[in-house]
Formats: sequence, structure tokens, C-alpha cells
Amino acid sequence: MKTLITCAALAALQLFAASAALAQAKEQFFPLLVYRTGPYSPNGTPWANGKQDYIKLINARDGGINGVKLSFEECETGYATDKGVECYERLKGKGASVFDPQATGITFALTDKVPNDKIPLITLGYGLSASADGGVFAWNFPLMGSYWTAADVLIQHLGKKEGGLDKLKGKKIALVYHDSPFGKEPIPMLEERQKMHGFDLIKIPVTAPGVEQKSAWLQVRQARPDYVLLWGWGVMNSTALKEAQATGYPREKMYGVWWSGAEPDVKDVGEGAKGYNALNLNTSGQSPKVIQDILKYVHEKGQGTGPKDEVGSVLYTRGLVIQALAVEAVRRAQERFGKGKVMTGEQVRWGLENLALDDKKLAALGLTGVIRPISTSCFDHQGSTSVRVHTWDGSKWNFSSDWYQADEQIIKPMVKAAADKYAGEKKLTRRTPQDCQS
Amino acid sequence: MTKKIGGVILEVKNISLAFGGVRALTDISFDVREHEIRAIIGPNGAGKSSMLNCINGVYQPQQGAVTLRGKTYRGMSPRQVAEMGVARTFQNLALFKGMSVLDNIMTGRNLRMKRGLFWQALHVGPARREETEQRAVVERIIDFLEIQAHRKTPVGRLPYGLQKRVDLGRALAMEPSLLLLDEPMAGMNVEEKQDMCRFILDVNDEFGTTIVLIEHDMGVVMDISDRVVVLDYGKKIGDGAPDEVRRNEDVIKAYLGAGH
Amino acid sequence: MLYRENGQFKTTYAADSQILPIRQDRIAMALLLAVAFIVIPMVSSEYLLRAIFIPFLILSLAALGLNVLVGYCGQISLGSGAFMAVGAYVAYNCQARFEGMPLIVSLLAGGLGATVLGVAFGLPSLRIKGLYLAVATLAAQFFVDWACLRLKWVTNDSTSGSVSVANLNLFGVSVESPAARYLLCLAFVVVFALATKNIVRGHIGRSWMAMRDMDVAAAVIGIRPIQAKLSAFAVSSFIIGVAGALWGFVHLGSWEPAAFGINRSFDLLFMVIIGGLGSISGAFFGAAFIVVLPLLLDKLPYWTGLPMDTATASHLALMIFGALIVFFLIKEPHGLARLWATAKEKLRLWPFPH
Amino acid sequence: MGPFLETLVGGLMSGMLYSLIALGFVLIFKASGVFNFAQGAMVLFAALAMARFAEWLPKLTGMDSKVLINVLAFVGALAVMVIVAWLVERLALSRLVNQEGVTLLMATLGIAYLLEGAGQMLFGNDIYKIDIGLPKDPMFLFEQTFEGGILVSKEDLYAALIAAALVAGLSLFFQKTATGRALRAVADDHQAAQSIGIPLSRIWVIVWSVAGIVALVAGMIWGSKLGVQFSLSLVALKALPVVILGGLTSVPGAIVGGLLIGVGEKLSEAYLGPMLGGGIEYWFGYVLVLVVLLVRPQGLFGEKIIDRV
Repeated sequence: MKTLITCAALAALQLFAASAALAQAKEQFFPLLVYRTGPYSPNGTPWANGKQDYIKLINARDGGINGVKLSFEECETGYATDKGVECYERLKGKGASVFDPQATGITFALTDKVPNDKIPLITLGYGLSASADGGVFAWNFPLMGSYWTAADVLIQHLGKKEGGLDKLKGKKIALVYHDSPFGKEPIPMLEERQKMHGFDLIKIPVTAPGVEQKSAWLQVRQARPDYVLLWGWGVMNSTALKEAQATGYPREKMYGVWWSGAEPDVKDVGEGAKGYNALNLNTSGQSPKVIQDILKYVHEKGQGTGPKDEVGSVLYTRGLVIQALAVEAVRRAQERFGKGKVMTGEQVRWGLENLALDDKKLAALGLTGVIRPISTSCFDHQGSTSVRVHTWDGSKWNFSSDWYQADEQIIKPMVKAAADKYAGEKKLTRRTPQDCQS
Repeated sequence: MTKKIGGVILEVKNISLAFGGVRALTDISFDVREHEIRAIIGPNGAGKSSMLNCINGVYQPQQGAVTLRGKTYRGMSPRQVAEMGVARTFQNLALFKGMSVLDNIMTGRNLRMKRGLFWQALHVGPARREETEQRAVVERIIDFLEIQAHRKTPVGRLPYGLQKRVDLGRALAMEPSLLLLDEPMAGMNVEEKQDMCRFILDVNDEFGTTIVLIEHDMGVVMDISDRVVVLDYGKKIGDGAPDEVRRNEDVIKAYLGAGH
Repeated sequence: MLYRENGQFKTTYAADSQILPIRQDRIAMALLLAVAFIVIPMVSSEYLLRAIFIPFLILSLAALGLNVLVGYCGQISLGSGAFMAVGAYVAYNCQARFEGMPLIVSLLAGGLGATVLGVAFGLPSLRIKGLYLAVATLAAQFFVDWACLRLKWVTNDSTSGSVSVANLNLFGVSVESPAARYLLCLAFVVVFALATKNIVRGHIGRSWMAMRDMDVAAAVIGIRPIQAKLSAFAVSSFIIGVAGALWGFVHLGSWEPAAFGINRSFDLLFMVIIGGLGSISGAFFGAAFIVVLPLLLDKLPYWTGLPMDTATASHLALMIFGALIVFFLIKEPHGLARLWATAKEKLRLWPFPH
Repeated sequence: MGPFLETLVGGLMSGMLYSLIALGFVLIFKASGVFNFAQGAMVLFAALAMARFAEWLPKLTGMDSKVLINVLAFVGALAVMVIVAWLVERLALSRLVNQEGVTLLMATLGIAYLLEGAGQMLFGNDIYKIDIGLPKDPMFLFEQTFEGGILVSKEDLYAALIAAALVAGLSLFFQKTATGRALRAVADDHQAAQSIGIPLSRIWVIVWSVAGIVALVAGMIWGSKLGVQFSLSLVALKALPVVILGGLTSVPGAIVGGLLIGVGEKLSEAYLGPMLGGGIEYWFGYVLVLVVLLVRPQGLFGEKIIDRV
């Protein structure tokens, strides 16, 4: 009896696993781990829309990559690690060749799995900072920046405002952070900088999801820091801004990481968030050519994923950029492994390790101004650390600084040390240059 | 009946018990001799159950002490009392509803089962042997109470009369030297009462168990018990052989004159 | 094959008190185990093993542990997530700090770690009952969550507070492949399920159930509340701890405290209730319901073939899931295991009811 | 001194907001013996409904009076919650009469999933805005006595006032109205209730509606603080220790419990937090409850539990 049931269930499961695996041979399949539900859905949704729309654009405008059509499938993770792992396993079986986990927790869990499956992870602007070191983290790609570069740049910016990093001496900087690996990542870097410039760093953890921050902000009010760095995600950001207002902390002195500076974070705070600053890896707004194309080729055809007016929002554009880089990696890989072929995970990794998007290429992609040129290598999986600060004027985001670069002198050794520690724990050996050829 | 009544094994001295302001028992004293059947009777709310609860450590009397086999105690845990060989049944059944008849009675043997978690988990060798030994004892009790047919049934499903038997069985499984029965015949029909009487008498002379039983109606009790204590409103109003007690003025008042 | 027990007579108490008194059941169980140990690892895809069977088994194990506490001893606990976490982190520290510590030892050490915590947080149960106790146990949950984030040595000083383990091997045999991992979990589950069954049908198990059903009466027949309750807490949290260690080591491989958050605790309690309090099989039914069903519901769009965007699909899944919970509770308030038992009862009497 | 008072006041404010949610739990438990796990989901559902109605109304009718819109949206959401209550009773509770607590708790969990799914499906899963014109900027008291003065968030102050008003209203309802008295009767014993001549089913619908209203008010206030989004359903977790601390069956208990935990959390965070590395308010409430229960197993105001033999 029991046996029968089990077998039936088993058969059923098999069926679904199979029936879902319909990715045709001639299509480059992109698995999309997303969260459109749960506590983080307001931030996850535009991100996911951007990724999807770009795939649709490539199919509609260019007919795919050198004739290879792009296919995709979304899997809802709800930002939960175990659900993310399930999605990964499910979509992996369908010819996935690159993943964007869209969550730090899931990234950690997948980092151990991808080497066996030979599938690269794009963790643009998140994940493990140390994973920039391609010598150890052969399959992780924290393109365009990690939390360490972010923290580094923020301090640079504050230094500039004060008129020189040396002026930071004796200043108070509070870090209000999401009490999770995501929120803790920047701390080592900030402490490093603290040693250099002698500001004091006040660390104020906020328990996820961050709906209750009163005491955190009372602490801020009593400590009266010169600046507050906000390291939040989802509801934590808007709540932080509201509490800042409620405790009368000037928003002008608040600086968020690039995950704390999008429309959902300020939308329902409105005027209250005026003057708040945050890093941003990409532009927002509908002016860039690529956005125009999406409106033209996708949304006007009624193929759009989200609401039209949200196209080009901060996180939408970030999702788009992530997808664009993935697509470019495939294109690059095709140049080496054969145009018009479907690329495997290993081949895409090679593509990701040999990205060389100069201004000309970016222009061709319609990404001019959206991001800075980026070129990766086998050992540098970051490719670029350029980032700008933008400020909320009560109705939209405006850039309020020039492009910054993270300070290699500081980052490089930290990344190396952390990567070596990791390699030690995992008993990994660094990759050799010839290993990079594959 | 011809049986030799031994010396005093249980002595209750000046027990007083109160819940908040309410006095449940006031200065109660009596004794119980070995092998006898001692009845405590009295109208509802006379404090009979409280008396039992004091004896087996569920309640702690404010004053007075209980002496069991020369060991005087005040504030002993129910377990300690149980270890001294005192078992009881309950007025409003306190069986383990979720468990089968067999398991319910087996719990009565718990005090005698010593094998620890490890052996239990393996369920081999000593643990298994112990289990079967105790099972054998329990089966004898099941036969004695004539409930073989219901071994595996969850007690919840049994008719009231049988549940009472299981309750008795659980107490007997402890092989007590002193058995406290709290209204064993409450809510039973005539045959059931007769069966129960038979069991009580059998227990008393087959195992020589000393029995203290509570009833609120004098009826049957008088025939089976050797001596009777009468409580009313928490006070002792009579003590002695059944016929003495029958003739006792206060008792008659308490029972018949309760009305006017 | 008719499902009958007549003609099967027991001549010894031992034979009578065996776990599956009916021959047909024994055969079915044997088949089930054969399928689980041989067929499944051979036929099922990596996805099935990694994403469904392994988590199913581990959570069944945890639910089994919790059932000891809630189902058999009647103490509602919402701290299971914490016990899993402690199990995972203790095991992790054993692996990380001691070179060449055998995997099994680490996992069991995790269990022991959880036991200590379990007994500590079990003490209040001597005074606090029911829902009050349930919420009190949440203290364990939240405190452990916090400790894992805050105390550096717990995570062996990893900067981010997330930890990971690699190259698992069992006496030299690598347990990296899905099948190996699956079999490891399965072995644990079978062993613990059997051990638990043995305990609950022995005198310790009876003392737990006695506490659950009528604690005063239990005390009167000489059962020590402290002993009964704390032993239940100990056994329960040991199993849950091992499950936690497996969850971290075998399923996730790398995790942060969030992996053992409050939701995990709630899920486990729900598994136990919906599966069936006080029954071994209940744990498995419950885990199947809470773990596997949602995954199947997620695939709704493919089943129906309707074009549905992810959000709608998962909202729909959520609703159906909720509806099913209510439906089953109305059908059988005592859980799926009871439903299964009644079905068997019917089958046994068929075609002559009563 | 200044910081201390400030923290104290802040604590009282958040405490009041916790009580607001705790209230929902207590009402339902008191009247139907159900520990309503769906309370959080109800808060979310109600808030979503109100926020969206307030958004849709102008689009449909082109009305522009903010007050009127809010009032209508509130009424609309209220109606929705009553319907929900009715459905819950019809489809679930009426079929689960006299089951054990755990079973009912489990059922409410199912209901919670249903509401979360349905709510987000009907009303969307983005961030929405409830603007009932609570002032956002703080005010400072005794600025001459303490430097910097004592900060009091006006928003929280008003929120607390609304909450207090609601509590007052409820207790009036329970003391003065026939239905209210009937509800109290049910709380004491179900047969009694029927003997008064009110069918249990109706009672339950009423109770759940009342709980729905409480959820709506809570959702409105928390919503205007946090923005209306999924996370609202999580604030219920903050209410659990409050309910238990106060004693499952006591309305005043919920209030006092809320205030105690609010203040306790904030003070502990402010003064113990730095020593222990911060974030301790996360568990402080629960540990406090644990300690209190060790002394009073039935919570501060709960009825004493006596087991007889």
C-alpha cells in the first residue's frame, strides 16, 4: 500500500521534472531566480522584470545572440535559502549556464554547489566580497563591485565632503545594518578604513526584516553621528528613513549602499526622504537607448513584464544590466567556442572572465552612461568598481557625485587574505594561468 | 469473613487542609490496620477525596501528619508515597486516554522498570526481557479483571464500567500494600457494582492488600468494609464498625437529616 | 493479496508486542525500505534527490524528534529551529576546529549540543503549560538566532557570519554525490525512527504519554514529572539537533542563521500536527505535506499549462496550500497518520464493516 | 536622564502598538478558545484592502477630499474584514467545533496562508501607502531641562492615542452592549452562551469581525508607519510575547504586557545592548516572558490554572 503510493508519487515527480525540461537544443536557457512574493518582493520585482525584459529585447530586436534564441524560466525563491537551492536544482537540469541568485544567503549556499556543476554565478554588487578573487572563487562573479568596494567608496565620498580623508579624524560614522551576512560584509572594510583615518565607527544592527527600528534610531540620536551608513534591503530601508525622520536625523547625512537607494525604499516616504543619498551602480530613468529599445520592441508590443512606468527604475535597470552582462558573456564565449552555438556553463564562465566592454561596445548595446566600461580576467572577477552617489529630491533620484573607484591598495590585500582563508578551509588550490584557458 | 487483621499500618493525625479560606478538612484523625478494608464515607463535599489526596501526597495538609508504616511524613511527593507501596484509583477517571488498556496498566509497572534510554532504544536483551517479564504480570491482572478482550483497545473507547476496572488494574499493577479507592462504584449500574465489590474483596483476601475506599452512599460499602470513617463538611463525625456507625446519631443526621 | 490478520496467532508476548504485528504490514514495510534504499537512488534524477528527497528526509527526522516532545509528551515547543541551529553549529565547529574529525562524530556531537540546550529550556516546562510554554520556548529560538549572529566563535570567526563545510566523507567514502547524501540521510532517518519507536513502546515512552494524558495520575503511580519531561526534551532535541546538522552539512553545505529561523520552528510544529501527533509515521506524512506539496504546487503552471506569471502562481499555490490544510483538518482533526490508520482499519474489515 | 526618559517614552509608544496587535489575539482566544495564528495575515489583508481602496477611489470617482477618501476606504476595508470573518466561520470554524486547541491553531494557520495569498493576489504585492495624515516630524519636550530635549515622535503619539481610543471603545462594547455581554458569556462557557439564546456561530462571526476591525486599525497605523506590504504580517510576531505576558484571556493584560515589553525592549537595547553587541531587543521580550511565566505560569492577568483529581 505505502509502496504503491510512494511509487506513484515518485512517478509523478519524475514526470514534472521531465515535462518541465523542455529547453530546446537551439536555445540559450537563462534560469531566473526571483522573488516576487514575500517581504522583499517590492525590491525583487523590478529587478526580475529588468532581467526578463532584456531577454525579450534581445530576441525581439536581434533575434537572439548570433541567431541563438534566448529562453528563460522564473523560479520564485521568496528570498529563502532552501527554496533558492530547490530552484537552482530544478532549473540547473534544464541547461542553465549562468545563475543570478538575487540573494546573499542563496549565493552562499550555491557557492559550494556550482564548482561541481560547472555553472558560473553572477552576483553583481552582492555576495561574498572575497569572491572577486577568481583564483579561488572560480565560479563567482561579483561584477562591478562588492560590499567592500561599496564601503570603501562611501568613505572616500565622506572624506571628499569633509575636504580630505584626514579630516575624517574624530568624526563619528554610524553603520545601521541588516543583521545578516549581507549587512555584516562591509564591517571589515570599514574597520580597515577606521584604522587609517581614525574616525570612530558605531555599529548598530537591525534585526531582519527591519520593521522595528525605534531603539536603533534612538541610539543614533543619542550618539549624534556625523554620518549614517545604511546597509539595508527591503522594508528595512524605508523604515529606516521614516525612523530617521521621526527622530529628526538629517537625511542629507545618510548614505545607503546600492541596495538601499531605489524607488521602493523612498517611494512611500516621499518628501521625508528628501536629501537622502545612496550609491548607485547604474543610471535610472528612461532616457538611455537600451531602455528606449525595451519600450519600443517589448512594451509597445504588449510583451512587457512589469508596468511600463517602472521601466528604467533603479533596480529594473540593475536587473537589466545583470542580464546584459550575462548575454555579453555568452556572446563573448561564442566568439571563441563557435558563433551560433549554445554555450555551456564552462564556456559562459570563460566569457565572463574575458568580458571587455569598452565605451564603443557599451554604446552599441545602448548602455552608454548606464554603466562604466568593464573588463574582467581570470583572476579579477569584478571587472570594474565604478560607482556614483545619487540623491533623492523627493520625487526622483539625481546623481550627486562623479564616478568613484575603490582603492585597490586597500581592497586587493584584503580580498587575497580572505580568499586564501576560504581556500584553506575548503582545501582548494589556486587556479593556474593555464587553467584559465579552458 | 475470617481473616486476620494486622496492626496499624497507616495513621492519620489531626489533618487540616484549606484552600484559601475554604476549610476542606478539619483536624481529622483515624488509622488503618493491615489487611482490613477501611471505608471513608460522607455526603458529597465532605472532603473525602481531599483526604485521599493528603494521604498520597497530591495535597499537602497545613496541619497534622500521616504515618505510614511508622514513617511519619508531611509534604511527601506522590512518587515517594507510591514507592512506599501506596496505589490509588480516581473518582472521575484519570486514565491515560491516548493509550491502550494494556499500556495503561503497564504504566503501573513503571516503578519497577529500570532499563535506561539506551537499552530502550535498542529494544534488545535486557530491555526486551524486562518488558516481557512485566507484561506477564500485567496479563495476570488483565485476566483477574476479566478484560482480556480489550487489551489493545484505547481506553477512551471502553464503556464507563470497564474504564473503572482498568483504573483499578493500573493501581493493582503497582502491587500495592495499601490501595486507595476513590468512589470505585460511582455511576455504576447494579451488576457493575457487584462485579466491583467482588474484585475489591478478591484483591483484599487474595493479595492481602489493605484497602481504603471512599463512597458517598452507605449502601454496599457497609457490607464489604471492616471499619468505617464518616466525614461531613470536613469533620469526622463517626468511626467504627459498620453497625456502630449505622446507629451513630450524627451520621444519621448527616445523611437523612441533611434535608431539613 | 487480502489485508487480513486472522490466522496470524501470537504465542509469545514478544511476538505480540512487535512493531508491525500484521504480516502484510511487515511485507509492505520491507518493500518500502527496498524502494527507498535501492530503487529511488537508482532511478531518481539529481533534482529529485537534492531538492526533494534529501530535504524531505531531514525535515521528517526533525519532525520525528519534535513529535517525541509534542506528540508523546504533550509539551508544545516552538524552539525546534534553535535546536536545529545548535546542532548545525556545534557539528560545524567540530569539523572546523578539529582536523580529521569523523563526520558521524560531528553530527552526533551536534545532537548532543542540542540536547544540552533542550534540557535547559525544558526546565520551565515543569511549571509552564500549553501555549504559554510554546511561546516561552520561542525564547530559545530568538536567543539562539541572535547568538549565532553575534558570537564570533560560534561561526569560527567568519567575517560574514556565514559558515560552510566541504568534502564530506564517511570513513573515507565521499558523500558528495546526491545519491550518497540521500543514503546518508535515509540511514539516519531509519535508525532514529526505529529507535524512537522502541522508546515510545517501552516504559519511558509510556511515562511520557502518561504525563501528556493526565499528569496528576502519572505522578500518583510514581512517574517523576522532571524525569519524564526532561527525558522527552533530551531525546527530542537530540534528534532535532542531528537533523539540523544534516540540514547544514548535507542539504545546504553553507548556511547563515536565517536557515534555522523562526519559520523553520513553525513549519516543524505544523508538520507534527498535520501529520499526526504521537505517531511515527505522522512525522513523514507531515513533512511530505509541508515540504513536498508546496513544491508540487509551485509547478502548477506546468501542470495546467496556463500562462501564469510567477507571482500569481505562487500566490495561488499559497492559497491552495492553506485551503488543503483546513480541508484535511476538517476531514481528520487528528492528522494524516490517523487518516491512514482508519483507511487501513477499513481495509482490514473490508468487505464486512463491523 | 534625558536619553533615559526618551527611550522610556519611545518604548511606551511601540508598546502601545504591540498591544494593538495583541488585542486581536486576545479577543479571539477569549471568545472561541482559538489561538488565532492568522492575526498577522489579517493585519496585512486589512491594510492592503484599505490602501488600495484609498488608491482606487479617486481614480474611479475623481473625489479629492483626503478625509472622505480615507473614511470610505476604511469602511470598505471594514466590510471586507466582516466578510472574511463570516467566511472563516462558515467554511472552517463551524466544521471544527470542539476540536482541541492545536487543531484549531493549525486551521488558523491554513487561514493565514489563504489570506496572505488572496490578499497579495487581489491587492498586489508592491509597497502601498496609507496616508491618514499622521505627522511625521518629531517634537521635543523640556528642551530647557535637558539639552536636546526629549524626543517624542508625534506619529507614534497619535498612533498610541488611536490605539487607546480603540481599547476604550472595545471595553465599552464589552461592558455596555448586549452583544458584548454575550461575548463575555461565551468566553466563560459555551453552553451558557447558547442558553442566553445566541447561536455560537453568530458569536464567532462577531468576534472574528471585531478582531478584523482591530486588525484593520493595527494595519492602518502600522501601514502608515511602514508602508503597506508583506512585512506587515510579520509584526504579529512582536505581539506573541505580549499576549502571553498579559495572559491569553485578558484585554488589560494585552495593554500592560505591550507597554512592559515595549519599554523593556527599548531600555535593554539602549543600556545592555552595547555590552552584548546589540540587537538584544530581538529576544529580550521573550526572555522576559519566560522569566515572568516561571513566577506566574498563567501570565500577569490570565486566569489561574488549577488541575483537580
